[in-house]
Amino acid sequence: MKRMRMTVAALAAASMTVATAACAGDESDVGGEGGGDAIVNMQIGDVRSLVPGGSGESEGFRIIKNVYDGLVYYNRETGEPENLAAEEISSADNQTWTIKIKEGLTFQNGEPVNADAFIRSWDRSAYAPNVLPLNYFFATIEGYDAMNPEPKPEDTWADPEVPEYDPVETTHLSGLTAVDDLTIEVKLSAPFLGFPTMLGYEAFYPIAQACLDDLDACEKKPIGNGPFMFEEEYDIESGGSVVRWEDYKGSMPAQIDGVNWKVYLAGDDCWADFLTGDIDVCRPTAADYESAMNDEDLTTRLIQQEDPSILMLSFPLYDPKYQDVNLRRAISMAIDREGVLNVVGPERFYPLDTFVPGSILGGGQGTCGEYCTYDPEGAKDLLAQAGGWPEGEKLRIWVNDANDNVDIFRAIGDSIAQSLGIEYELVPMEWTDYLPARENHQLDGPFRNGWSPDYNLNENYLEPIYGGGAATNDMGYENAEYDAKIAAAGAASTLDEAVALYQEAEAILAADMPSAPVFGEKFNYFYTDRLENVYVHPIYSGPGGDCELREVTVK
Amino acid sequence: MSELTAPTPTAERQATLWSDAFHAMRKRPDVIIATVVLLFVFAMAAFPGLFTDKNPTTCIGRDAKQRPDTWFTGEHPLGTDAFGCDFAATLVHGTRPTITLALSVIIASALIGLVLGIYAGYYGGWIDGIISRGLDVFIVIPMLMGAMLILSLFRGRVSSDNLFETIAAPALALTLFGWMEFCRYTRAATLESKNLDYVVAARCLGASDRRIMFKHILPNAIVPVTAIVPTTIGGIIVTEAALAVLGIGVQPPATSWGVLLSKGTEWAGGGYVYLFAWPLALLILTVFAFATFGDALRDALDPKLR
Amino acid sequence: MAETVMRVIGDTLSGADLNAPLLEVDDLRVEFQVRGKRIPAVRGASFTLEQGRTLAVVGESGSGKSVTSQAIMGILDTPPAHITGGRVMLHGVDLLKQDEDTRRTVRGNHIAIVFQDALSALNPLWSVGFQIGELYRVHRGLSRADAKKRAIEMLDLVGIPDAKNRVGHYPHQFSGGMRQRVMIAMALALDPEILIADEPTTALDVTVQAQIMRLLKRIQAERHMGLILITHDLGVVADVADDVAVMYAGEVVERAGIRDAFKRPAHPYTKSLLRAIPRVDTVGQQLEVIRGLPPNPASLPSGCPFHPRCFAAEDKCATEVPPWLEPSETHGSRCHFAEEVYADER
Amino acid sequence: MGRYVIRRLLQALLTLGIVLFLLHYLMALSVQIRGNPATLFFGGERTPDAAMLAQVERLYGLDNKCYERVGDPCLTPFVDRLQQYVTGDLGTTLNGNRDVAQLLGIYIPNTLRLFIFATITLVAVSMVLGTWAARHRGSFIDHTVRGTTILADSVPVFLILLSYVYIVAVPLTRWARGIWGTESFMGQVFRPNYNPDYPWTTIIIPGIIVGTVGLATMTRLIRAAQLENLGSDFVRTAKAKGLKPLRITVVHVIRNSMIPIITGVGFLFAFMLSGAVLTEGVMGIPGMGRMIFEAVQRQEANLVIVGLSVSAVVVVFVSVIVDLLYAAFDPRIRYE
Repeated sequence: MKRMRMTVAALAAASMTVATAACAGDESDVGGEGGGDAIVNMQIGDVRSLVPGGSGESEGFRIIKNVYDGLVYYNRETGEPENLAAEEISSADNQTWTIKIKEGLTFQNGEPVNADAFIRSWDRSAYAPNVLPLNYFFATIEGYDAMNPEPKPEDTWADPEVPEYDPVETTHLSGLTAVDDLTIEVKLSAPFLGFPTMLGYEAFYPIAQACLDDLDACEKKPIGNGPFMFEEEYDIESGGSVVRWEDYKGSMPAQIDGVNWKVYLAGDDCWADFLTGDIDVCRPTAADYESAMNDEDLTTRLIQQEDPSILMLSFPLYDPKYQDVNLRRAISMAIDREGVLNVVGPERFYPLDTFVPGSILGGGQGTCGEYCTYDPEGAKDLLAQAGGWPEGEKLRIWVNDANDNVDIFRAIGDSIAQSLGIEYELVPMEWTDYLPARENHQLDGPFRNGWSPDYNLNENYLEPIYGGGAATNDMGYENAEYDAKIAAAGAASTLDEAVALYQEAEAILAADMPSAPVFGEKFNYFYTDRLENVYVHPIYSGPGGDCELREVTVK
Repeated sequence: MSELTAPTPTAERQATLWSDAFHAMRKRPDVIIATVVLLFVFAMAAFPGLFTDKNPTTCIGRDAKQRPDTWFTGEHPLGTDAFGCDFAATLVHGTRPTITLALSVIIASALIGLVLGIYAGYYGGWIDGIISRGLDVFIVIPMLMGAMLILSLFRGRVSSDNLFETIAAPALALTLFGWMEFCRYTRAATLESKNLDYVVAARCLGASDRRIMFKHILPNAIVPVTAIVPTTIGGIIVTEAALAVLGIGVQPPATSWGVLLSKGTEWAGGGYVYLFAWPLALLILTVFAFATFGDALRDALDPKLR
Repeated sequence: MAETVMRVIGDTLSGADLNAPLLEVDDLRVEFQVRGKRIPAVRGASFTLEQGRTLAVVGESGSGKSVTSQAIMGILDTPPAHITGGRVMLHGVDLLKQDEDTRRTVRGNHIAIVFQDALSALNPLWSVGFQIGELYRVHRGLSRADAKKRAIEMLDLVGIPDAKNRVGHYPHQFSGGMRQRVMIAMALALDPEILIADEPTTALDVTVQAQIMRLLKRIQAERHMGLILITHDLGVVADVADDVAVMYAGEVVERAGIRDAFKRPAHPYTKSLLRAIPRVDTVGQQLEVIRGLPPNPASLPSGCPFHPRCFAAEDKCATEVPPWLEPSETHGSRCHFAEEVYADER
Repeated sequence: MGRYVIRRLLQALLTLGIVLFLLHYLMALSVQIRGNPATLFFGGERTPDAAMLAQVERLYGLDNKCYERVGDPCLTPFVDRLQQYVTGDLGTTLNGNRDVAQLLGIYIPNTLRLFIFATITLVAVSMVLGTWAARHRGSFIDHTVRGTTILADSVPVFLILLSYVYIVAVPLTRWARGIWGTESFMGQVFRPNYNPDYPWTTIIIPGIIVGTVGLATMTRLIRAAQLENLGSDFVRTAKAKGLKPLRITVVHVIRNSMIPIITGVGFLFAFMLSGAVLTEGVMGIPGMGRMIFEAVQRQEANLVIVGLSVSAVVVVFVSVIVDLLYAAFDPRIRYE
């Protein structure tokens, strides 16, 4: 089962500009008097699509989640899915789920939000020829394989007339049935108790029929069912603005009159515009952060929260040199995490000593223990036990050169080389070469690895990364006992029981140390003094600066 | 009878031109200061050991970005850089790649420019046509964009401490887009001096084309080319810094002034102005010295202004 | 001719006295500031010019002829040039004392100049008509069309064929002789009283030279103009000038009527110059040459500056500065032995 | 005259043809060396399965075998690309499948605006400095002008920009807004970033800063020309004609130093295009320079080839205009 990491954190590909944006349209005055134009100015990056199922990257989702209402919404504090458009979601055997939709909900163009609206959207994403990024989210639902046939044998691709796929007739997932106008019954191919937690994500949002009829127009001016509505078109190059939808009947209405998004292209940052008051929420770069911290007024308007994304130094277990666990532990202990933080900016990360971060349900067990503390002497002993480092050979650290990854891993490399007294060499690669090389096990040294949550459950950090044969298991880690524990947890009857079992699996993992947790990310957003009730959602927030647009108010 | 060596009035006329230029230059105070600065920088590039005994690659994260309590003395005379390496050491060791890059680019582009310029100017006809079109093609693509194109082919370069590998790619890119200026000046000088009497005389006395080109025309063509060499070197150093900021020039952790500057700009805003100020001062001082030297050289060599 | 002169003179030069000589240059001194040192270029030049007469100023290059003419016109750049003494009297009014505006009105209206190389002296980017018309537009405030009409008239006056069509042409489209005529047309546009011709024909070949000199004489006669002809070519001086002033090392060493100067020169330098002119009847003989080179103005020899090259030099020439002696009332010379040279005894 | 222009245009076409081929060859090399850009189409955060990849490759004409062999100039794709461009379809981008012609419509005006301000600043400032320095040749002013212009050229333009953005822009904007309010011209002109709603105002300062690129060359050209003219015989004649100094300067001196200005602008134009890349990067202006830079990184072949060809056409166009201006200004120059 393929999983995809939501690109919330900085591991986005070079092609995906994780940028920040400022507002477009007329900015309200710095003072921001209340009344008619309580407009919030936000930054935004490169949006790929505004129709549910077509985006799959953080910037597009930030707009979609405010213009649409999904079945559930993840509570800001607990992260639990709470019903939004859904009345009730229930299942007896974790395999067949019934979803009831609330009465009287409509789209902004008047169409009803009913079972068909959701089924139409899910069918569109699951249909292979549409080539949509979130297509595989529906792999768990019966009938998915019929809509996504295996490609024809490789050799037939050479001649251009013969298509790579057989034409796909079935356009509807067999597992989906509309029991009545407001109820959907979903049959999964295998029991999965985490299914309701997935329903809050973009893939499962409804689409209006008018939108499907004219997709291009819908891309520019989406027809949603959320509290904000597009009046003019959204321009991918410079941004766009939305206004409050007056007759929104959902349970999470907007408190402000509208939002302006301004696009910041790759590498730009919104900090300068934040200081002049043209942007209301912005995340400073490392240097700007330090100067911002000495400004008392600014520090009163700082939101600092742990971001569930994590950064790891993974080891190529398929490489003979890295079989001995002591070598891996020695390298982990040789990393002076505080020292590296001092280099890359102390406020951006926090040293991580566990495989599942604390902000995730069931995480924060500190399973890495003493092997994640800086102890040069201990590291040298472990290295000796593991047979020492071959003379003259350099420790090659592989890293993709997006954002400032090279700087971070250079600092890590310095720290390891200093502590163990060995030489190291950075191998920067472009994302489109790095990803395949990593997945095809072609790396001959520790490499950068990161993960962001798809949903709020510690399983999401264990099975996809370390599960036997999992697509994103790039370390080549195989442990039957570990896989068995994961499977048992999957079949547990209650959530708490499952969480406990997953924690036992994490303990097994820690003993093998296939990768060394290095940092958990922290985000620091500053907001202008005209805003109040500024909250940041722990799981879904744009890296450049974001806040819950449904809760924020203007003084 | 071996061909008579045509009288070469150019030789001693040439000598006087250079000696006059040298005399004129020596007397100017700004040229003296510029020369001192250049010697200082070349010394730093050639013998970094003289200036600092620390190794720029020993970097301790814990004491990163520490300003020295007293400048120019103590364990880290200029403090530590963003990675905790000794800033003075990185600054000194960063000089060699930059200067070697600049010199190798200037020599390569001057040679290409001279040879092509002379051939184009001397032979004319279709050879001149081809070379001129070549000139147009390279002039029409702006230097930085052309360099980007070439350098994007070398992405994912393994950063290494061997000097040649760090500067090979940027040097190639800058040379490919740097020779045109030299070629244009040489071609103009060749066209001008081709029909001068002494050259015609040499041809009448049966001197071979190659001999005429490199014995008679070259000394004339050298004059305008030398006049623009110093300012062009300054330009190359500035472009190297631009490439580094765009992240396509010298790849860190190898250091060069450009890399130091691009790292410095990141931290300048955060109050660590010294990380940005020192490499900037060094760069401006050197480029300024080259420009002043170049200006004086141009005035000295330009017969009209003498 | 006269009343226009009075009217124009009256409003530009108050106190102009018609009876005073047209132009009287008295002990004019000009020095050049070069890298800190003051070098004398003109060390007391004195001569007068009457209306309708031609004064030739003769001397080797570097003798200060051109600097004198430019000092009179007031177009020397200060720095580096500095007028340190003497008077330039136009109708009894010292031009050196006038303010720049008056000097500027005098230029063009009263005194005009023609330079040697017309190609570089005319702005290559403007048509001939424009450059001549400019005078009318600036000094007389004429409209563009009238200025063009007057320019065409001037071009006809100086003998340029098909003036109507050629007025729009550019300097490089004219031959050497024609360009010189354009220069003359420009100089005479505002009907000046004095025309200074600074080596007008040196750049031309002999036949064209004769045409230009004949043109100058004809116009001078018609307009009863004072003409100062600056040249180093004694042949041209002989058949054109009324009086002659010989300059050497920045000062006038001899002044006389043309015939008197040629027959009985009163200064050894003038005599050597005359002997150096090759004549048909001296075929086959060794040409006479003045030994040595003109002195470097920065380090002039003591006493009489010509003494190192003078065939009649005595000891005192090297020590005493010769006084200004006048063998006859129209003939003066700055030489200790002026009378002997005048009487051809030396 | 007409024949000369035709000859120049033919030469220009030939040059552009070579440029187009060179760009195509470089992009082909880039695909051969750096591997297939088609993965960009999928947003690149996971490797798409081989079949989908093959489909996208055919869509972008990348499936030709020549892309496997390094150094193969891929002539057939080049011909296809030319045919495509000739029919006016400039192709689409890999990332986001956006139409290149539409993107150019956004990017070109921004860069043009930048250039207008840059050229005005360059010519104005260098004209004043050049004339002033020439007027006081050899004096203290002459040396300071020379020194400052060389200094201006020694400082890389992006450092001036960065210091402007980090140090000057923010307090200046706040001060200006305090007095004139946010929406006013003053409130916008000092903004540290480009704002699409004020395309002209927020591009003035970057334009002026780009204008300082090549200031030393331009000032030296003008100073040399002015010196030559001031000392020339026709200026002496002009003085002798009793013209006012101002008229002499304007009519005779400046008119004659127009030639080096034109040469300077023609020469510096391609130079300024390079400056634009960094300026647009730092100031966040979505212009040609920045677009081409990102396209090169992302191997967007269509964007790079069309972008650089457009800038090539502009540079060629400028050089032909420069030659024609020569003839217009100087009657001695005649082209047959």
